[in-house]
Amino acid sequence: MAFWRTPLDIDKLKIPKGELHIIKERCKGCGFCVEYCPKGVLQLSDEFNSKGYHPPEVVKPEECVNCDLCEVLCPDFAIYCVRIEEEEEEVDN
Amino acid sequence: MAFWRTPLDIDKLKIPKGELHIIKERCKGCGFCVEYCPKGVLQLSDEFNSKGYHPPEVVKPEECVNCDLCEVLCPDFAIYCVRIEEEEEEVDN
Amino acid sequence: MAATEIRITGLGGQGVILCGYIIGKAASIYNEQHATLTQSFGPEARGSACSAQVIVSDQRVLYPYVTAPQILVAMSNDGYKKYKDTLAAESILVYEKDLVKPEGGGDGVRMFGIPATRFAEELGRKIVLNIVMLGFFGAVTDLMPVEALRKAVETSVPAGTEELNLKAFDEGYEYGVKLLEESKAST
Amino acid sequence: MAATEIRITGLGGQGVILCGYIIGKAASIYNEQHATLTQSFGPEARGSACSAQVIVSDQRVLYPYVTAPQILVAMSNDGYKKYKDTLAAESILVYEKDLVKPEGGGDGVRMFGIPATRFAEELGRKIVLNIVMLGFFGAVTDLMPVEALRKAVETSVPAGTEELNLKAFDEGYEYGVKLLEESKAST
Amino acid sequence: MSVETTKQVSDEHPMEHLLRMDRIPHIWCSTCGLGTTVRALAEALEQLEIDHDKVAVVSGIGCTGRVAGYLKLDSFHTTHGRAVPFAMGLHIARPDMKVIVFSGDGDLVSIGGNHFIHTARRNIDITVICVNNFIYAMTGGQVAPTTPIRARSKTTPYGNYETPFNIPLLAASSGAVYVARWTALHVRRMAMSFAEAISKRGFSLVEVIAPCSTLYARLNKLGTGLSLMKFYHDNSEIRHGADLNDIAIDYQSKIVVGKFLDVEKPTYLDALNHHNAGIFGDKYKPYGGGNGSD
Amino acid sequence: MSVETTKQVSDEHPMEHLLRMDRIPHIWCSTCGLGTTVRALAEALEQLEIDHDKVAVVSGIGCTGRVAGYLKLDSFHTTHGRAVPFAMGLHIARPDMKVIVFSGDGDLVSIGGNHFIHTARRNIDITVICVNNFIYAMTGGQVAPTTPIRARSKTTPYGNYETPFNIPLLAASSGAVYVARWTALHVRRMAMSFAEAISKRGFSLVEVIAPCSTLYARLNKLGTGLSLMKFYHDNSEIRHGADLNDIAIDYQSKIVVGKFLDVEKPTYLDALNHHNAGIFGDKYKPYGGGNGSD
Amino acid sequence: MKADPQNVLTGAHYLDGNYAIAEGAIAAGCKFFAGYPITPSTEIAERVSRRFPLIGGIFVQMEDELASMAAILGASWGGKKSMSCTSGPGFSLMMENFGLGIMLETPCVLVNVQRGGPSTGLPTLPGQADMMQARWGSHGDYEVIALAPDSPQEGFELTIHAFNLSEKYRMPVLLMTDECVGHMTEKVIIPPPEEIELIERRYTDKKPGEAWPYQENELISPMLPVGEGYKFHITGLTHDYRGYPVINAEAQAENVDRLMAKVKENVDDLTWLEEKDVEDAEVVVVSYGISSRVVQPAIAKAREEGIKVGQIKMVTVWPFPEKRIRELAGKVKALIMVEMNYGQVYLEMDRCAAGRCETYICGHAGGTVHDPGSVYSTIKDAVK
Amino acid sequence: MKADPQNVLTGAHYLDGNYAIAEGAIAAGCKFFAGYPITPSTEIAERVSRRFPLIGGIFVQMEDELASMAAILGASWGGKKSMSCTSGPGFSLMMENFGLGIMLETPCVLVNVQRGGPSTGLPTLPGQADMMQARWGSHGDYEVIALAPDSPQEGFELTIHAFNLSEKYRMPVLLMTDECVGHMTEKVIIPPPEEIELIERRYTDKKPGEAWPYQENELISPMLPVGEGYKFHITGLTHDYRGYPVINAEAQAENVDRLMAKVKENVDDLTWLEEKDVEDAEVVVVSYGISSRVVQPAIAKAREEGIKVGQIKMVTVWPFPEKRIRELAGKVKALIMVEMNYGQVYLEMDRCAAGRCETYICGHAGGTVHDPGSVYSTIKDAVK
Ligand SMILES: Cc1ncc(C[n+]2csc(CCOP(=O)(O)OP(=O)(O)O)c2C)c(N)n1
Ligand SMILES: Cc1ncc(C[n+]2csc(CCOP(=O)(O)OP(=O)(O)O)c2C)c(N)n1
Ligand code: SF4
Ligand code: SF4
Ligand code: SF4
Ligand code: SF4
Ligand code: SF4
Ligand code: SF4
Ligand SMILES: [Mg+2]
Ligand SMILES: [Mg+2]
Repeated sequence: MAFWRTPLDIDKLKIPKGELHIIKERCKGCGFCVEYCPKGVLQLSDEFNSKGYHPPEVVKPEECVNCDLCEVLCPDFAIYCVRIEEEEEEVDN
Repeated sequence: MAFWRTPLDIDKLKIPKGELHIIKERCKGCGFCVEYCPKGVLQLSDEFNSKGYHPPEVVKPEECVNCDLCEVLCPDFAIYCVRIEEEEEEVDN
Repeated sequence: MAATEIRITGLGGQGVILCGYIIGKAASIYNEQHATLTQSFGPEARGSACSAQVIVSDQRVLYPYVTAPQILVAMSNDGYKKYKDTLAAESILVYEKDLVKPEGGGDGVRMFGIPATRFAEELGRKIVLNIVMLGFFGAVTDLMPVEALRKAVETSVPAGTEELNLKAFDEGYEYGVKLLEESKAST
Repeated sequence: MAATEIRITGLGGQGVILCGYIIGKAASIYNEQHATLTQSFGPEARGSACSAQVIVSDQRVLYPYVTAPQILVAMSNDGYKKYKDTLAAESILVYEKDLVKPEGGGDGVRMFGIPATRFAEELGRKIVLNIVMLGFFGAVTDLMPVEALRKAVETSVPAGTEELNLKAFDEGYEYGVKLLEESKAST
Repeated sequence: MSVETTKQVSDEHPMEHLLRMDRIPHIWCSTCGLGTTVRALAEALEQLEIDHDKVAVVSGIGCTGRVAGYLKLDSFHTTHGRAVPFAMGLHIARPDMKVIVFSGDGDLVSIGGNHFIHTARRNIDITVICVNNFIYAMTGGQVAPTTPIRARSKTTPYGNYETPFNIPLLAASSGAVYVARWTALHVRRMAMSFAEAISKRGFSLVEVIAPCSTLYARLNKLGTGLSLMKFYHDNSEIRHGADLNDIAIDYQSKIVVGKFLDVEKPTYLDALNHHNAGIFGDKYKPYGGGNGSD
Repeated sequence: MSVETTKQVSDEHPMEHLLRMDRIPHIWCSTCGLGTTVRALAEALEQLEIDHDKVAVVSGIGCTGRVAGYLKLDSFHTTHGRAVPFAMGLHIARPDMKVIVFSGDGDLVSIGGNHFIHTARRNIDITVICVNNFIYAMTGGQVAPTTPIRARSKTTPYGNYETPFNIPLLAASSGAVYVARWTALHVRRMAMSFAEAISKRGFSLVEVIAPCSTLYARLNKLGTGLSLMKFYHDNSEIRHGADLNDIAIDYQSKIVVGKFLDVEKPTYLDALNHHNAGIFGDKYKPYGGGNGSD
Repeated sequence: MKADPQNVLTGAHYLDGNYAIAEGAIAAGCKFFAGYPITPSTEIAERVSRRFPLIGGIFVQMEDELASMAAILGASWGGKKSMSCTSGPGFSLMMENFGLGIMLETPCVLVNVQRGGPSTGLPTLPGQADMMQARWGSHGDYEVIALAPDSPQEGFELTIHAFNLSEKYRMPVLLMTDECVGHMTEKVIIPPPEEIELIERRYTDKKPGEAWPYQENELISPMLPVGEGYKFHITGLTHDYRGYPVINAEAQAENVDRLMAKVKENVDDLTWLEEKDVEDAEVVVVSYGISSRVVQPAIAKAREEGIKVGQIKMVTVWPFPEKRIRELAGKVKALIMVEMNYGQVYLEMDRCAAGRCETYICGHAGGTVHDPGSVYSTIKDAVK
Repeated sequence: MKADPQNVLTGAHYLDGNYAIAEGAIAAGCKFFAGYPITPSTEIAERVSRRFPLIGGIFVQMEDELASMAAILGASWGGKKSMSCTSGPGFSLMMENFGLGIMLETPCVLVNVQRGGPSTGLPTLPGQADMMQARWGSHGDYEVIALAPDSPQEGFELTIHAFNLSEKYRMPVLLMTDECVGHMTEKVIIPPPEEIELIERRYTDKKPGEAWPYQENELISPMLPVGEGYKFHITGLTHDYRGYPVINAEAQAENVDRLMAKVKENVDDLTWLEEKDVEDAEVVVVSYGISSRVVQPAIAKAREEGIKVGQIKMVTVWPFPEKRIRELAGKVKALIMVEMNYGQVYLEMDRCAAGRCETYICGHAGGTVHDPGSVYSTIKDAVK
């Protein structure tokens, strides 16, 4: 099966998609992720966490390109993005 | 009499002459004065001072141009040169 | 009167320390009492929970720390939770109604809530929340003449903001007076 | 034998300290005695007068400083003058004949001079002056077997200069032996 | 609301293996830039494919100084200003390890200034990350030797009038071989610089301009840390190899960032080994530290 | 022999009024360059026509540090490395006075390095004269942060392998407004630089390369101080305005001397007064120190 | 001399201890403050930096504590009353130049707002464990003067007293307070300037050429002003009356003897104790600073129970009031030292008790003031 | 463990105290020396710098003493036996990071070759006036171990002992000597390596993830090695067994109690006294270092005259041998402390005597060792 794997350069052409994980209790509501998401995927929610901050919420999940910028900017290790490889799986099958 | 003083610019043309004063007991025989006297006026003597150093002696008194270099180089404040104004005095008379 | 121990608790930025400062100043400068203010410092206080403690007394305060407050002023739920169990019997809880959810009043704790944030927002400056609380505190605790507190507010807030703050104080105070009357009426 | 106190004095650069070091080493390492060497440090010693003190004893030396030397080795007149009055009665003065001018020998001080600088210059290295003095010292003081001193010279001078230094030592030593014989002959 | 694609439970953040999770959440304020800087270092450590067992981090005292307490590495929280010489001792004892100093601006170039210039001079093979927030944050917001002229602090209540240091220039003039500067917003480039600096043999410095929201921003009425991030966005200019004399930072004006210096020079230990080998020849066994068990 | 024109009695040397004659002869070795440097400062003070009552000299510890003890000025022999901050306190208390720091290389840029860079950064209006003899002389000849590579010292018995500081570069990078370097042989130019530096408003540095005969010369078998003077004669190159990056000093090779930097910048007190006047307007009385009686 | 009205914020204020100390310094005429921030002392510097510009003072935040200490010495010689403040770690760094201040006989004031130690310890919580360091922290033999305020009010007053003593004895004086006092806010009454008595610097009345920095046979010489032609020399080396270095044992004895005698011969003048109920006491509680407050409820309780407890509050901790303690030791059953450390000043008390009474240390590691209960139970132990 | 033959210059040598200390360090396996020159200690560094290159050690001359102390801590955590040396002024500068060493529980050795103080004092002449600074020079409460050699031979031996104690107790150990011993040259016998017993570093036998820098309920924990995946954290802040900061009074008590207990509970192990003629003594002369030598002629003289004088030489000065002194105080007429200062360790002796015998201080300002005559006359005074 490995034989039939799609070559990597073709894989690269695909627009990656991301699945966001927000660890709300850790978030301090700084808004860095919201401000700098190139795709406007996030916004601060109205919700309070127990420290009194508004964690972000995902408003345009389908837009997320798994660029990880929200993750690397987050000073509180409170958000990260996992790549969803749907299409690649299809090819592999 | 002041009236008849030689103008200063003329005075300047004269080659100044210096009278050397060596404070032997202070000298540490470094030889700076001897080495850098532009006119070779000085040499280290054979004499010892009480600290065991050879202070300089004046070997060509008439050559001294009162440039003060020996004085300014001496690290022990042991030599200085005073200008002798013989010729000016003559004019004044 | 014996010493009264007061703890004010809330979040950084709510003006918790200033609140304690004004109470202490009112008592000691404008009411001829003694008042010692202490506060929790520390990096752990960085932006999160913070608290101020005041001991008001007719004699010199010797032991400076609050151990079992007769009055707890709570501007955050976290702070309330952290300290509610230190409340002495027969004590008073003064709290911000929208931020703090008191859990029943065992041991005869008298509880007075005020939506101070809303009052403050209505005054156009959320930052005067603490002064609203203070006016309310003045009314419901009756620790000292209200004029002492007002004076202390006036001389402690940034120059130029006196009027706004006094207004905030008065609103809190009036709300407190009304509440007291109502509760008297209802008992 | 009771402790013998020795002071070596001279100018910086004459090898005064090494001289003391060799005497101490000879006594303690090669002659099974105890020897404590101390020296005057200090900015005041910068390039000018300096001195080394050795106490040689069959017992452990307890008090480390020399107070009344039985032997003074003088390589400069300044040093001689500074210390001559500390010489104990019946003591020995060992001096460089061309540099030091001893002023009479009151109190039965025995005096032995050597033109060590000249010897050293003849050996081609003025720097071995101190070792010439040391050989001479060995002869005229008879403090310990000359072999101990020779051994100490050999192991203390810079590698490669052993031969020269031993030669210097021997010349001084022989001069001393001769002088002693002469003086014995003359008394 | 998009609950479908978002697991909001507390599962594992990809950097958790590099963090002391038993100490998270950290003490840093909301919108403080420090966490982002730490995240970038974690990123760099991931990129480098080095054994994390062989990386140590040393901090002095300050908000930044707390970094050592959050990174899951051999980590040392020392005294104010002395992280650099402590790190130097550690490096010399274990030259096989990567030693990283994480220091605040005050820690590094105020009280620690002497060690900074001397360790750069010796070209000791450590990496120094300086988080410059223009202020002494931990102690409550006093002026730092980096505070721009006119900025306020608790000890310059009417505005600062002392010229601040140009840290990259100071490092380079003292002998550093790698010097870069980024803002907290340049998180990817920062991580890349960290990786380069860690790989670099010799004394490397990366200055990170980062927001202190609670003190610097507040005392200067500049908004929150997010406002400062936006300011960096609008006002920083990448200029690799910039003349170090031209990159001083004025109050709320342009911030030149980039990699300014990357030169080769023998490290302290290289110089020592080279020199001693020349003197002692075969008798000399080059010093390489060993694993510390000797 | 010329007894006629030479009074050999101990009459008065023209600089005696500037010296503590009750402490002369000084402790410095024969052929040490320090005395010449002091002489040059005396020369400068004469040239300047300033009131010598209003000049103070501050030293740390070292052979050079002893300078304060020989100049007949208000003079302070402080602790090792701390002459600069002591001088800064003195200057701020008495801005009407000229405060001169006379420090050895170790004193100034090793233990005192932090104060040096910070005081330059603040552009405190003092003059610093650094006698660089490439060694720690007073303590008996250990390596200094100025010792050239390969030179021997008591703690680099096989030769030095640490890169030394380029002191003029360090001063300039830190903020000094006047920077010059001379050797002890350039006695007249040195005096002129001293005079300029003392007149200059702001932090000025003059580095003087001077022979330490007893330790540096001896440990390196370079002869006496006179031999070093001859070496300076043959190997120094006057290059005013030289690029500061090009003037590092290698072992027994060319020494670039000259006036390297002379720029205008507000001094610390000027900046303070200017700033405060801007803030407080007429209420502010410019700080000028007074005579210390307040 | 009286305080300068310009400097004095006469009136009743609600201030924390650190601010009160700053006001004390300003009232005392301090015009130069060099410092380096450190919790829990920083508010002193902050207040000074805010207050100085309009009253002609200069605040400099130095690069470190070493520089701070050196700068205040330089400024003092320049004629300014000068000061710094710090806490444990910075205090350690200042010790070398504190010694220089002692050696040069330089008036100035150094405040240590003590926190928990050792090392970085507890930056935000109180301690009193730098007391022996205050006495012995610099190398060599010397004596110190150290005062300990128990409140913001005393912070204000003792700072003025510290400046006065520093001028009178021509030496640095230590104000040893702690985080609790430093960060505690209380009423501080600042009197009118004419009620604030200041000791001004004593300058020589001799002419240049006749005056030396340490006049022969004078215990405390007047200072020489800079810039007035005295052209004096001073050094941290052992020196003679001229200020010239002399490196031998005799000069050392003369120099150091005198430095120590300045304090030792004036212990009576320097001692400041506040005694309460000591006359009939069976047990006396000795303490200083904040500890001397928190012992009072415990003492009161014991007294109520009929235990004869007295109290001594040491306002001056160093020099130690040896005479009084020796005297008391012969009269009482026990002396109890209460301090926020493991027994530091206690050691001196115990020594002076010389076995003539029992001694107790009621101490702990710091981080909080004493719980009155622990003091009470030590009292109970002592009378058992 | 035995010493490494490569390091040991077995044989009889004629060495000064400083060189002997350097040889002791090398024999003990010291491989990292960071220092800053200062008279009269510099020869230690000079010898080390000459000896290290061929035996795999590294000598660094640091920019100052602050850096030196910090660097030896870092190197120690890196696994090297490390050391520095200094004298008074540098000792003052090292005190902050000495405290860090105590707090982090870092083995290393610090030598102070004492000169006359305070301040720059007498750089080239001896003193013993940094003894109380050794005990109390850093801020906060802590205990120290300090040894005092009386000769080059002991300089060699006690340096090894100091390294051993530093490993055993996991803390910095002080070797307090003085200019006289440092600059005095005598025979030093260096034994063969197999006769030199070394205590090596104890590392944890636990696996990463299970081990903490300060194991719970252990007085002295084995260290964690760097670079082995333990990924431990240590801090100068008050901390728990994990090495994590905890800022409250309880953590403080636990942390500092333990630091002090390491020494306090092992005073018997640490005490090293050499007693002579004490059993029948009426008067005992107590001293340490060079002073314990120069008292001997005076004691001998007094003994000859029939005065029953004994001697105690304190090889370990800190912790103070409280038990033994208390015991003796009950038996003798007087205790005399002889030290080159105005009475520092004397204060502890006097305290422990607790009035049960008389105590005398025979001290002076330093600059020279005691004249035996002064000791003799103190003995005479004491038996009067
Ligand atoms: C010797 C010493 N002096 C002062 C302090 C107090 N102190 C702690 S952190 C700090 C400065 C922090 O500033 P910076 O290094 O810029 O770090 P930041 O908090 O801004 O990240 C100071 C002065 C200390 N801990 N030790
Ligand atoms: C705190 C401290 N550390 C070390 C010393 C010892 N010490 C005195 S002078 C000196 C260095 C002298 O070198 P430098 O400053 O170059 O002056 P030089 O003697 O060469 O003129 C040192 C290390 C000291 N006095 N104080
Ligand atoms: S991964 Fe990128 S696109 Fe997706 S939410 Fe984060 S920042 Fe936006
Ligand atoms: S960046 Fe992190 S802390 Fe900030 S809002 Fe987003 S999730 Fe919260
Ligand atoms: S004054 Fe000039 S010419 Fe005359 S002796 Fe001196 S150096 Fe020579
Ligand atoms: S320069 Fe001065 S010290 Fe040197 S030889 Fe000439 S007179 Fe003597
Ligand atoms: S005070 Fe400033 S630097 Fe410190 S954690 Fe808060 S925002 Fe960050
Ligand atoms: S040791 Fe060197 S610097 Fe010191 S006085 Fe002698 S020659 Fe000059
Ligand atoms: Mg900062
Ligand atoms: Mg030098």
